[in-house]
Amino acid sequence: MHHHLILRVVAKLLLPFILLYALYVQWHGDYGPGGGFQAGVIFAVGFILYALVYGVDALVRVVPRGVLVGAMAVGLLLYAGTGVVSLFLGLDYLDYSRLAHDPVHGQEWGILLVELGVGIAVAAAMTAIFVAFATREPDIDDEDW
Amino acid sequence: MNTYITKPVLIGLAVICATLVGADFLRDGHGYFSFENWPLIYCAIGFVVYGVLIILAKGLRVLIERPENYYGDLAIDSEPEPGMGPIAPEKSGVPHD
Amino acid sequence: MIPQAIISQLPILQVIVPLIAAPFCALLGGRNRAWALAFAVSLVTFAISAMLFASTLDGTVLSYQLGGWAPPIGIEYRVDALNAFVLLIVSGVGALTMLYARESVAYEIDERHHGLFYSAFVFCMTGLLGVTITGDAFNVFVFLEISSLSTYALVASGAKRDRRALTAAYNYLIMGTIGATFFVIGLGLLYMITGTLNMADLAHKLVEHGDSRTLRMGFAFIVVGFGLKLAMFPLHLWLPNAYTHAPSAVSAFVSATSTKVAVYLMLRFLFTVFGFSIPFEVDVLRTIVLPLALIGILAGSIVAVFQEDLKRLLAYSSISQIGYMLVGITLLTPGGLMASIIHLFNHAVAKAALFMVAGAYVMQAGTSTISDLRGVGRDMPFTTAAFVVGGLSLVGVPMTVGFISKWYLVQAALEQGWWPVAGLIVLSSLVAFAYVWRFVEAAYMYPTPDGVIRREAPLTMLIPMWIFAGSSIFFGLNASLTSAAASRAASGLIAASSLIWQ
Amino acid sequence: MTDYFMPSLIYFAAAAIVPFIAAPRLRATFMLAVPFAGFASFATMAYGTYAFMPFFDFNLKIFRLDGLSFIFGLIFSIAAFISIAFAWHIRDRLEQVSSLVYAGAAIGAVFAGDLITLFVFWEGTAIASALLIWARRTPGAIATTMRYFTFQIASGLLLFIGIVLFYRDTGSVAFQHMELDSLGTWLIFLAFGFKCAFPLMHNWLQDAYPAATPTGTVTLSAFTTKLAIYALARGFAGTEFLIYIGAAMSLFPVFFAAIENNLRRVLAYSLNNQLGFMVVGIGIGTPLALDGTVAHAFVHVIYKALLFMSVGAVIYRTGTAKVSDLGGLWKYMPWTMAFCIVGSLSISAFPLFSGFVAKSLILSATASSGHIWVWMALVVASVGVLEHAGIKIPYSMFFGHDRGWKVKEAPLPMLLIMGFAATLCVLIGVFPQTLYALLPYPVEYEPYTADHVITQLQMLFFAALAFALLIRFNIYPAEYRSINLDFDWVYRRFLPNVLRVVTHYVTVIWRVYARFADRRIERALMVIYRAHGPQGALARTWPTGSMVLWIAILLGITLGLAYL
Repeated sequence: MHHHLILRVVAKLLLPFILLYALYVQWHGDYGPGGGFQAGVIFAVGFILYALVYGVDALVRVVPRGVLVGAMAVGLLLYAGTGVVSLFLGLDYLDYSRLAHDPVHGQEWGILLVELGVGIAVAAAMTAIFVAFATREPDIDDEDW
Repeated sequence: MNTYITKPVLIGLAVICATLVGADFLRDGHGYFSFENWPLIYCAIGFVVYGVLIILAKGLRVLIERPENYYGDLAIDSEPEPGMGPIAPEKSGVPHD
Repeated sequence: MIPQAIISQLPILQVIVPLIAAPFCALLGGRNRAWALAFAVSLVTFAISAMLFASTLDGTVLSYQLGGWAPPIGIEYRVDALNAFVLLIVSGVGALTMLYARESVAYEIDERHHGLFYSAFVFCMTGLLGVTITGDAFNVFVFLEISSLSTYALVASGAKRDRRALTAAYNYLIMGTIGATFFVIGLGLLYMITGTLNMADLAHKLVEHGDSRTLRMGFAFIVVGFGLKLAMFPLHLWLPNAYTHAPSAVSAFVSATSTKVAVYLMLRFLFTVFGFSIPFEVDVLRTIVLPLALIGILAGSIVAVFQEDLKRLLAYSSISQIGYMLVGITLLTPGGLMASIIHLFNHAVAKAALFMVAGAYVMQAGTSTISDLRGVGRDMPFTTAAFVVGGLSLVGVPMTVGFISKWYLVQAALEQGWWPVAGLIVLSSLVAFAYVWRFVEAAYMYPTPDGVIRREAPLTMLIPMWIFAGSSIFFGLNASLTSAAASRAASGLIAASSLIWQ
Repeated sequence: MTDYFMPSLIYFAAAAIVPFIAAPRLRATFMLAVPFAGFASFATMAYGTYAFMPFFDFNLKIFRLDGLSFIFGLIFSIAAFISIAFAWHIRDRLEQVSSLVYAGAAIGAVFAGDLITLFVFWEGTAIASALLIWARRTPGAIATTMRYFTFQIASGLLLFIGIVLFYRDTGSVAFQHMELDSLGTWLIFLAFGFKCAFPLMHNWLQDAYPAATPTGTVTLSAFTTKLAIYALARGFAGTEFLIYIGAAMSLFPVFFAAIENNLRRVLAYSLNNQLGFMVVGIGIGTPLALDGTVAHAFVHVIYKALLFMSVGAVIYRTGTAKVSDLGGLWKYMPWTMAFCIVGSLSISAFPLFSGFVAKSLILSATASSGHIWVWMALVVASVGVLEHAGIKIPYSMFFGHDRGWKVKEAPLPMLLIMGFAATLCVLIGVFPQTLYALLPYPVEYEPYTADHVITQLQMLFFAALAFALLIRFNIYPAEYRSINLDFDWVYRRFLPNVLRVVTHYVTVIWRVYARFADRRIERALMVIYRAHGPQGALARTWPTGSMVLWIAILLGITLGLAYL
């Protein structure tokens, strides 16, 4: 655990900035380039960097698999659910006009929520894919393929 | 050797046939074809056709007769005859010899 | 009884009900909870599609605009007689397979993966329903990917029983992705010409645009892309392994729906979007698709005859059956189209029953190898009887649905004067009889091997199996409902295309 | 469908219920009630077409009741009753269910008002009757089932193609009178011919009837062939060609029957011969001839069932139906003998028995239409009937050589139903006008003229005299275990052998050729040969790369087409 001291320190220093950048991309998606997909990937990159330096086990301690699966599901629900809310408000699916006092604001809120959902789902999915590959036990011999 | 076509049976048949020959005169001749009205034509048909038929069949037998297992031992002819399906019959028969 | 507000939302509910339910399945985890939710959702989905079907049978076209954006810009869901019919097939098969899945999945999948499995299953259903219902060409791609990705996962989950499921899923992934990519490339080319992605709008603008090299390229890419997705003859190579090694419930569901949905897409794009406004489109169908379909019909059947594994046999038979549908399309006549559409339904019903039977064998006998299933007809009489019914339908014996579709197809081929095609169809029925008979012979004519104990499948598997088997007889006897729907759908397609009918 | 309940549905419903009735007696009783219910369902209906069902673009006429279909419905109901009653002791559910389905399908076919309905029931009889043979479950019976089934399915297939072509030619699928003027009608004709056992298509009959269980044979004998007779009478009445087919059919089986060792096969040949009479009647096609055909079918079903039942009872007691094993049973089975003789007298057309009043209709129709040679053939065939069915059957079982059997009389239920059939035979013979009243066309015919009775008796008794003399002088064919070749030799022996020889020589030639030919050609051919096998190229799991290659090739071809 004492190798690569510089790497470990630098990685720890970088992590908050990566996550912060991800959040920037996330929330500025409707003004500048970016949005949920990109933000999610950047967010996941932070976790992956952590795992690369500190080992997958450490990552799994931080975000257990159950949490990842849950986050994926919640993200998707947030995305789809926002549309459903507008159904209950008497509009068509994905029509967010009534989420706030006036339609323009409503649309904005809707998009923000949807993007948040996408961000969470993508971040969780990316991390989950990485974890799945990195922790896979080599349970198949070469001959079996 | 044949126990059933005995002399009395033959004589009985002959008597019936003779009666029918006699009855030939009662016919009123209403056939569709002229030869139907020839005397005793039906007697002749019965007798001759029967004989010829049997002789031809015997001839045919020379050509086409084969042993029972000709089509193999799993063909229907070489199998024992059925009882009554899968339910065993009340076997009361005695095989010959 | 049902508020008008909900009725008007039916098209979107058809897709979002399973879409919302899928993540909940993953969250619920444990076996029965996830299954119960999935089953409940599939029933609701079925009810929705039944309502849609009922309200479009008279020729009404329902249109739903997502987010309140008008069609050429926004996404439009458009339900007409054709896709309502396909929706009904997908959701019906989905609901029954879900019932079937409970025991079968409990046997074939690890308990801890059940949540994810059902989640993927419901996602797959979402994707297929979405592909079918949408009227937006790019939305088709999105849902196509949703259904394909979840299918890859579902196929791979067969790895507990057979490791080869992983390679099968991988191959399927590569091929499926190429197919979808081809579709997107084709779509991109069309977008270049027209600047729109709405199908109705595309159709309109393509006619205005007339012939061009870009259009031809787009057409070629889209046809080959769908050819992959629906397992057209030389592009079918992913199918046998995927169907063989997938878990049984997945085999049943996917075989009955996913290629059917691809056929539907093919129909939709050929007739509604392209509409045969240029002769090249007809040429491609007649000179490339038709011969391949014919080869596929025969080769698929012949290969099936030699298979050792029941699921594999069924998979190859699917390839041949898909050939029938393609032949029906290439006839380009109302009769041929109708034959294709009705076969879509008929084959889904019969194949679902057959794969369910194979799954029941996998569960109760531990194998789907034909030689290991000798004498199974006595041990599992109801299951095997369902196989016989489904098999007869594949052969096309009268009083089964298979007969109905073959009848229409042969009639349509004769109408065009395509005698050899009609002859080939009849001939392939004989080959189909050979492969069905192979299994029936093994199941009934041989004694059970010593020491093998097999019990009849549980009721939750028998019921869906027999619903399919029963409906393949019912609709074989009384084809008025299916043929009415199919002919309505066919005439809708023809009205949309610009072919001039003799 | 709403206004009418089809009789065949009653049979099918009963067939669905029967397997679930556990108590054997109850099951048998239930089955016995089915023919009555079936008959009652149409007995009082007015003639007409009922039970329409939309199917594709056709409006199917499932149920058509007219003079012709009514009497065939009646015959089949009686036959169903007789065969079910004779199978009273049977406990095999497969046999019971298939006999019900068989009877139901046959009745359904008779009432079919259009060709599609006919086809469906036609196939129904094929499947159910094959199961009936299969129910014996010996390897030989199963092999026979396969051959039988092939014939029946071939008939169905021909019918199907025929219907398709016919529909294309005429735009109608109504089952009416047809002319042999197109490929479609010819195929339909051939399909009927298969089931009717036309010469060279007849061997399934002789193959199958000795193979079923004794009770199964009684059922088999009634329906399939008579259904074909009905179909021919409905579709091809007055087709000249049929007259000659019928004459040949009535003539050739008598030679085979005379030397056949298996009594059930003798009866099968006899059935063939009787069908010949009916086919002649259809070919002549005058009202009198058609009436004769129908009447003959009617009485034939009863006396042929009676003969099969008596043979069945003998098998039941002795376990064999071979002439070479039987004889002298009259002491032990007197009632069976009596009923058998009634059947024999009926089939040989003795006055006062049912055959006399029916066959003479056909004969006089033939004579009055001027077909002298056909008429003579039928007369010769009549003598043949007397030979094999009138004399050989009862004589060889109950008299002949005494083989030392000591058996019990047949069980009471069997005797009762045989007695019933025998009574019918006599009643019809004595009161022919009752039968004539049922016929589809009004008939003015009196069988009992002095001329007719005398000539018939002369012919029969002189033939009997000839028989007695032949026995006496040991010219009558001796009985021993053997079989006789028939046309089935062609497909059971000759063609397989030819195939074997051809395969052999092809292999030899191929080997020789391969030695000289380029090896690459050989390899290429092997590739084609193997392509479809389990390890064949088309069945293998392909590496992803080559799959992608295919995609590229296909796309390339498609795009190439774009530049043409």
